[in-house]
Amino acid sequence: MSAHELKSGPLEYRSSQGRMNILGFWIFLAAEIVLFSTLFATYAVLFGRTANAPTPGELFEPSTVLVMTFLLLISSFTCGIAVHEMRRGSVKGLITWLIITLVLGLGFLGFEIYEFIHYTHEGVTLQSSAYWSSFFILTGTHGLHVTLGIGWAILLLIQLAKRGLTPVTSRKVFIISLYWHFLDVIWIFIFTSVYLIGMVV
Amino acid sequence: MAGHTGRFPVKHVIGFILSIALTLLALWAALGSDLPTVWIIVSIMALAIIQAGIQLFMFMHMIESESHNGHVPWNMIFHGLVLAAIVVAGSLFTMYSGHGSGGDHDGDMKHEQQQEQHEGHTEH
Amino acid sequence: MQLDEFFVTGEPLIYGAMVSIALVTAAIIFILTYFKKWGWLWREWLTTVDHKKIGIMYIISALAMLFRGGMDALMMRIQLAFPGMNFLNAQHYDEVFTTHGTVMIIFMAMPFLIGLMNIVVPLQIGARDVAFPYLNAVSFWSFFFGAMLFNISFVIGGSPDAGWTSYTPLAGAAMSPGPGQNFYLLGLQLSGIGTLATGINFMVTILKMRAPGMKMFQMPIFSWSTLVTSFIIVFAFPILTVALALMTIDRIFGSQFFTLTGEGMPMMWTNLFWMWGHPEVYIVVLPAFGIFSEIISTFARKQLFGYKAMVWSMIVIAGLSFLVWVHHFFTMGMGAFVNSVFSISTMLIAVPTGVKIFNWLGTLYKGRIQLTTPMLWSLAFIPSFVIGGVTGVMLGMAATDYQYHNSYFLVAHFHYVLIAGTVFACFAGLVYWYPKMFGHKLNERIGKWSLWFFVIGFHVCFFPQYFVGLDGMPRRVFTIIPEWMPLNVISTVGAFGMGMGFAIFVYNIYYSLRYNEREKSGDSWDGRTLEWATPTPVPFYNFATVPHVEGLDAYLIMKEKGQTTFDEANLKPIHMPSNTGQPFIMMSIMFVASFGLVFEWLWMAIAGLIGVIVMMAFRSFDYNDGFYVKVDEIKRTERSARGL
Amino acid sequence: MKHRKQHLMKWLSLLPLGLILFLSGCSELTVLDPKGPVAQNQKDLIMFSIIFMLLIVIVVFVLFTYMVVKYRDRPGRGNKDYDPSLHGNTRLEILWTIIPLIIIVILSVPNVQTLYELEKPPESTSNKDPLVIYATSADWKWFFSYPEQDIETVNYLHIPTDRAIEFRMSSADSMQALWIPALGGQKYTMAGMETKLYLQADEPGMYKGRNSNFNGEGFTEQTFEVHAESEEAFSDWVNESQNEAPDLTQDKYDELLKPGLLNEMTFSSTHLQWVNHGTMADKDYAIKRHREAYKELLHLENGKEDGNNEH
Ligand code: HEA
Ligand code: HEA
Ligand code: CUA
Ligand SMILES: [Cu+2]
Repeated sequence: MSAHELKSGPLEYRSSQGRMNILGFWIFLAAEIVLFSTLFATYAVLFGRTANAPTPGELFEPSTVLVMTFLLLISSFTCGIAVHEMRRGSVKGLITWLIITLVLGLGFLGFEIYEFIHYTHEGVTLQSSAYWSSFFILTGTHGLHVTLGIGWAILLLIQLAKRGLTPVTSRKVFIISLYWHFLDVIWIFIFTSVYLIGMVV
Repeated sequence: MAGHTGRFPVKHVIGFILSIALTLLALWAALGSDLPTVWIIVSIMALAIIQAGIQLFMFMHMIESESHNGHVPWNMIFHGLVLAAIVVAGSLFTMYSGHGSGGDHDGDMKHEQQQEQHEGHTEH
Repeated sequence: MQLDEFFVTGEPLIYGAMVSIALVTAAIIFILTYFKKWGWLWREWLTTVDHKKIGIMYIISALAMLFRGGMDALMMRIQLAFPGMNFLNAQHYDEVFTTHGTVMIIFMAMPFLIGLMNIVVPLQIGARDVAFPYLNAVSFWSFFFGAMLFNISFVIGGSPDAGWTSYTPLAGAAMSPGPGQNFYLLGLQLSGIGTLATGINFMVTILKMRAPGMKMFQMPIFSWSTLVTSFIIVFAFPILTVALALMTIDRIFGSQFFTLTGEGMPMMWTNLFWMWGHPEVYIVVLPAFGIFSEIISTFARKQLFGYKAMVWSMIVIAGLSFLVWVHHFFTMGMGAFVNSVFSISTMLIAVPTGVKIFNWLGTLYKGRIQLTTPMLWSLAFIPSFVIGGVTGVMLGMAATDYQYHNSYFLVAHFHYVLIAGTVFACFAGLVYWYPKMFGHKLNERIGKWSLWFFVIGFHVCFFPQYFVGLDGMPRRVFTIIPEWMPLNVISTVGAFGMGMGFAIFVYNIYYSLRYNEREKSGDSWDGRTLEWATPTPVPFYNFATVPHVEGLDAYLIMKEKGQTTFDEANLKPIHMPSNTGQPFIMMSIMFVASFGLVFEWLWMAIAGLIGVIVMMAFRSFDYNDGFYVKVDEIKRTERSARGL
Repeated sequence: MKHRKQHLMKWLSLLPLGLILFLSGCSELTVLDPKGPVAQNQKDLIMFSIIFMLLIVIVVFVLFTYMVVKYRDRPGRGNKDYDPSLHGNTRLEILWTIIPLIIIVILSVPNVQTLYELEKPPESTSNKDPLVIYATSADWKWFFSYPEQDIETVNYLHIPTDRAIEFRMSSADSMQALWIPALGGQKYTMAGMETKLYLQADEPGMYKGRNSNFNGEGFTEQTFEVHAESEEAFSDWVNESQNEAPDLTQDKYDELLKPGLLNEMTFSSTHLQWVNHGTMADKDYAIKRHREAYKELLHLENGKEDGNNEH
């Protein structure tokens, strides 16, 4: 169906299917913004409704959150480097940086799981109150996205190892890099409006 | 774009340093400074928005002529953010106007007061 | 769980339904086996990624849903005309209006329009398929299985009964225990995913796959309406996704978003529901506007009047549609300021809508109006919709909405816009593009009978409801006081008129299949846009050679110049996607997962979800890149289709 | 064809005509036959808006009829008056943008004004303090508490005429709405918050009130009667109730809260002593006590439990 194949430029943009997939993914990300903003809106509206459970200020630990934030920020950076390597045509560089990204992502997830378990021990769960429901679902949805991203990237790594850089694999890598950066953007807002504000107010 | 083919990913490194700096700044504003709460919230939200912009423009290649997608990605993300603002602000606006949430036994309370009550919210 | 809890029991109506469902299923299985059609069904339909076939499947499903929703409507009307007969008791009445509303909006109106978009849009913009054919099949099957899931609640587990709006805390676990409400949540969720994917798909298709030369402002207006609608879908559906998920988690996993306990906030559901719900009503009316525009321009034999204004008014409507949601709960007590703001934003929508109405009238001006069936549906739309629209503006005046809200005045309003807008458009569009889809027209004479029954029945049914509403009759009551009886009886008569209209319409499909002559040319109505440039039936690759577009009404220009889409000298092999059973399989696994979640059998839900993830991983490794249609084959197909 | 066309015209011209006919007989429709200043206010606004809507409808219908009749492709019309090149007119576009916009502005002004007025007790009786009644909805009945009079009623209401009533509304469970169409528009009742509604009756009489927001099986029957009577008759009723009605105990109240239908009842004390459903603290009062009652699906005989609330 594609008439306009390009001869130059980044691989992922050469086929018209590649360009369309990337555009479609941008549109999907716009939808994801609305999805997360609905969760943020719910969180904001339910803020303070902790019922008899502890308040966020009592539970949040700045150090854990900071470590998580840095893990994700660095992983976003290494993911950017991975795409940079891809555009230089280096499969090895790409795979290496992508793996580093995933390890950082796993680290983030580990801390998040630790955090949730910790809260459960402190006596707050999804069921505790409206506030805590919205907290767990907002951060949990982000965490779920990270998990899916990791699984997806692993599939991609296998394909990269098998096929090397083609218009199709590079398009896939580019798309997952968008996804990964996007999750970082969401986290910035979680960090700010959930953790920082939760500790301030 | 220069950054793509060169050896050193200048743009990414600058973006990275900026985002670390902004994060630390936000952390300081929230926990270290003694600004009034409202100002803390405003300023750290502003910092978050700047940082999101860095990700979008410096990491995510949102505007790249090679993509042949024109301004569409930018346009969609922009509208996504507008919608996000509508959803968040609109929800707070409607859910906390008029009847408020922390209605007290005194039914005569004005709605501004109720709103404050809600924000404090410890008495329940 | 006992078997007698699993199946709904104790009602002759439901036993009847079970028996008829079993019989219909058995009959279908028998016919397919007897005529050895299983392979055909699989190859031609279940695995197809062809936008035209997917569109046809959408429309057939939507017609079935119209039948189901219509049966619900007739049951309600019978109950209200003869409340003493105890045809339905309170509980059943509640289930019936809930399923009626949900089925009509989510499983009838949207899929019908999406079906038409699927068939028409790629043809109109000169594309060979949508941008993501595989995803398109996924969308269809997710809608289909979502609809199935919702509909089986009738016989298994019990129907939802909290209204299509499902306000909490009523719809929460405490007050609506049991699987009914879960069916609502998961049925909508499943089909909602598909709708979102459709939105993305059509945006990319329209933005990236237009025929060479076709500028945005040369696009046929129906394609424009699809683009704008897709935009609304992309931004509105995630809100629904989240709202549904939150309520599901509340009900199944005990969170406290919309509960009365744990300081939950039930009215947040109302807020989120309408943040999606209001844009939703424009999702179902903008494509309708597009269809009417095409038809009115075709049969007035004139270019659409004020094309640019028509496009911009749609864009403005889309923008405003996200700023008015509060008008559905003016009575929640948010105070005068909030209500004033949303009151004004609501009424503002009248302005761009008015622009559209007057431009349609302008298109008729100095035209040569041919009163074909699709044109009559479109003409019937204009005055009927204006009545619905201006009463909408009355509802938009918050100070008086306190009196209209939750009354039959409101019921009359939304049926006036939904039926005169969406349903008329579905009929008009189906009749109009029918020859493109099936190779023959629908019979005009029978078509007009069906139209008059439906249109007159419609007014007889819903016009009195404005007055009974002003007399204080609330919606969602299953029995009424004597003062309201006369108007309700009239209303019921009208509903049966619509039923007759629909029945005649269905008969017409059968009759035309048997007796109507086959189309010889692809240009059945002397059309103006590119879908008419293809032969009928349309070859699976749509265009042998893609035309170069030079202006609005591209095919009209081509006809003047004597061009066709079969330029024998310039044929090239055409790349097409391969059929695949993956979307069907993936979504049937999703169905199983959702079914498990409905009954809160987590093992089943988890197993199903793992199945879906495995399918997605499988797809990730699937490098099948489609195939090329050879020039010879194109030549052969085109020559036979064009009778050369 | 011609015949059918005329049919269409006849039908279409019938619509606005029918509307006018209906409206001239409108005094029979409850909402358009107000019995108090609030409903009067709303009725006036409704009539005001209907005039504009009718105007719009008539303009569109006339234009529509003109176009369809004049430019129909009749046999023998040929190409007379046919102009396929006509495709727009900027002046007209501006015209039909501006005029609706002006209409919207004209409608908005009284609308906003009325919205603010509705938040306050009616002007006409501002010399008297409003009578405060706590209206509490519960599946599927109404409790009306008169704190000053120390009376509580179930499913009926007595109010004095010519005095504003200030309803302080909340719900024990599902979201409901208090609507007395003859006296004015509705507002929702919700657990854990308080909404306020001002109504007033000018004419003595018996009016229908109900819950208008769907809340399950007993919804249809969740109605009540409003007895609007002179100040003297009202105090008589108050005295009588205080002397004759039993006290409302918490046990009794909890029993009544259970989902179901109730007859009219009167008590000489109010539930406000121990619970105000309009506060966050008491938001889950009913649900905590009656979780089980909700869970066992209620099966009312056709919506009616033994006895009904007519008397
Ligand atoms: C196709 C679907 C559709 C469409 C197009 C509309 C269109 C409009 N709707 Fe409607 N609406 C619904 C479907 C739709 N609605 C549904 C389903 C509900 C109820 C859901 C539920 O509760 O179950 C509802 C409920 C609803 C309410 C809530 C009422 C309540 O619950 O109390 C309101 C209130 O403002 C409203 C307003 C409007 C307005 C102002 C328009 C406008 O867009 C109309 C604009 C059109 C015109 C005005 C006519 C043409 C214009 C002119 C000729 C120009 C001149 C006109 C003027 C200057 C006035 N609608
Ligand atoms: C697109 C949306 C749509 C459509 C097309 C319809 C179509 C119809 N609706 Fe519906 N309606 C809604 C959307 C829609 N409705 C919504 C959202 C609600 C609110 C639900 C809620 O409160 O939660 C509602 C509520 C609603 C009510 C109010 C219920 C209540 O509040 O108590 C009523 C009552 O009259 C009604 C009637 C009808 C009728 C008579 C039709 C007719 O047009 C139907 C016509 C179609 C048929 C009749 C087809 C069936 C044909 C046959 C079965 C053939 C055989 C029959 C014969 C030969 C007679 N609808
Ligand atoms: Cu509380 Cu709405
Ligand atoms: Cu709306």
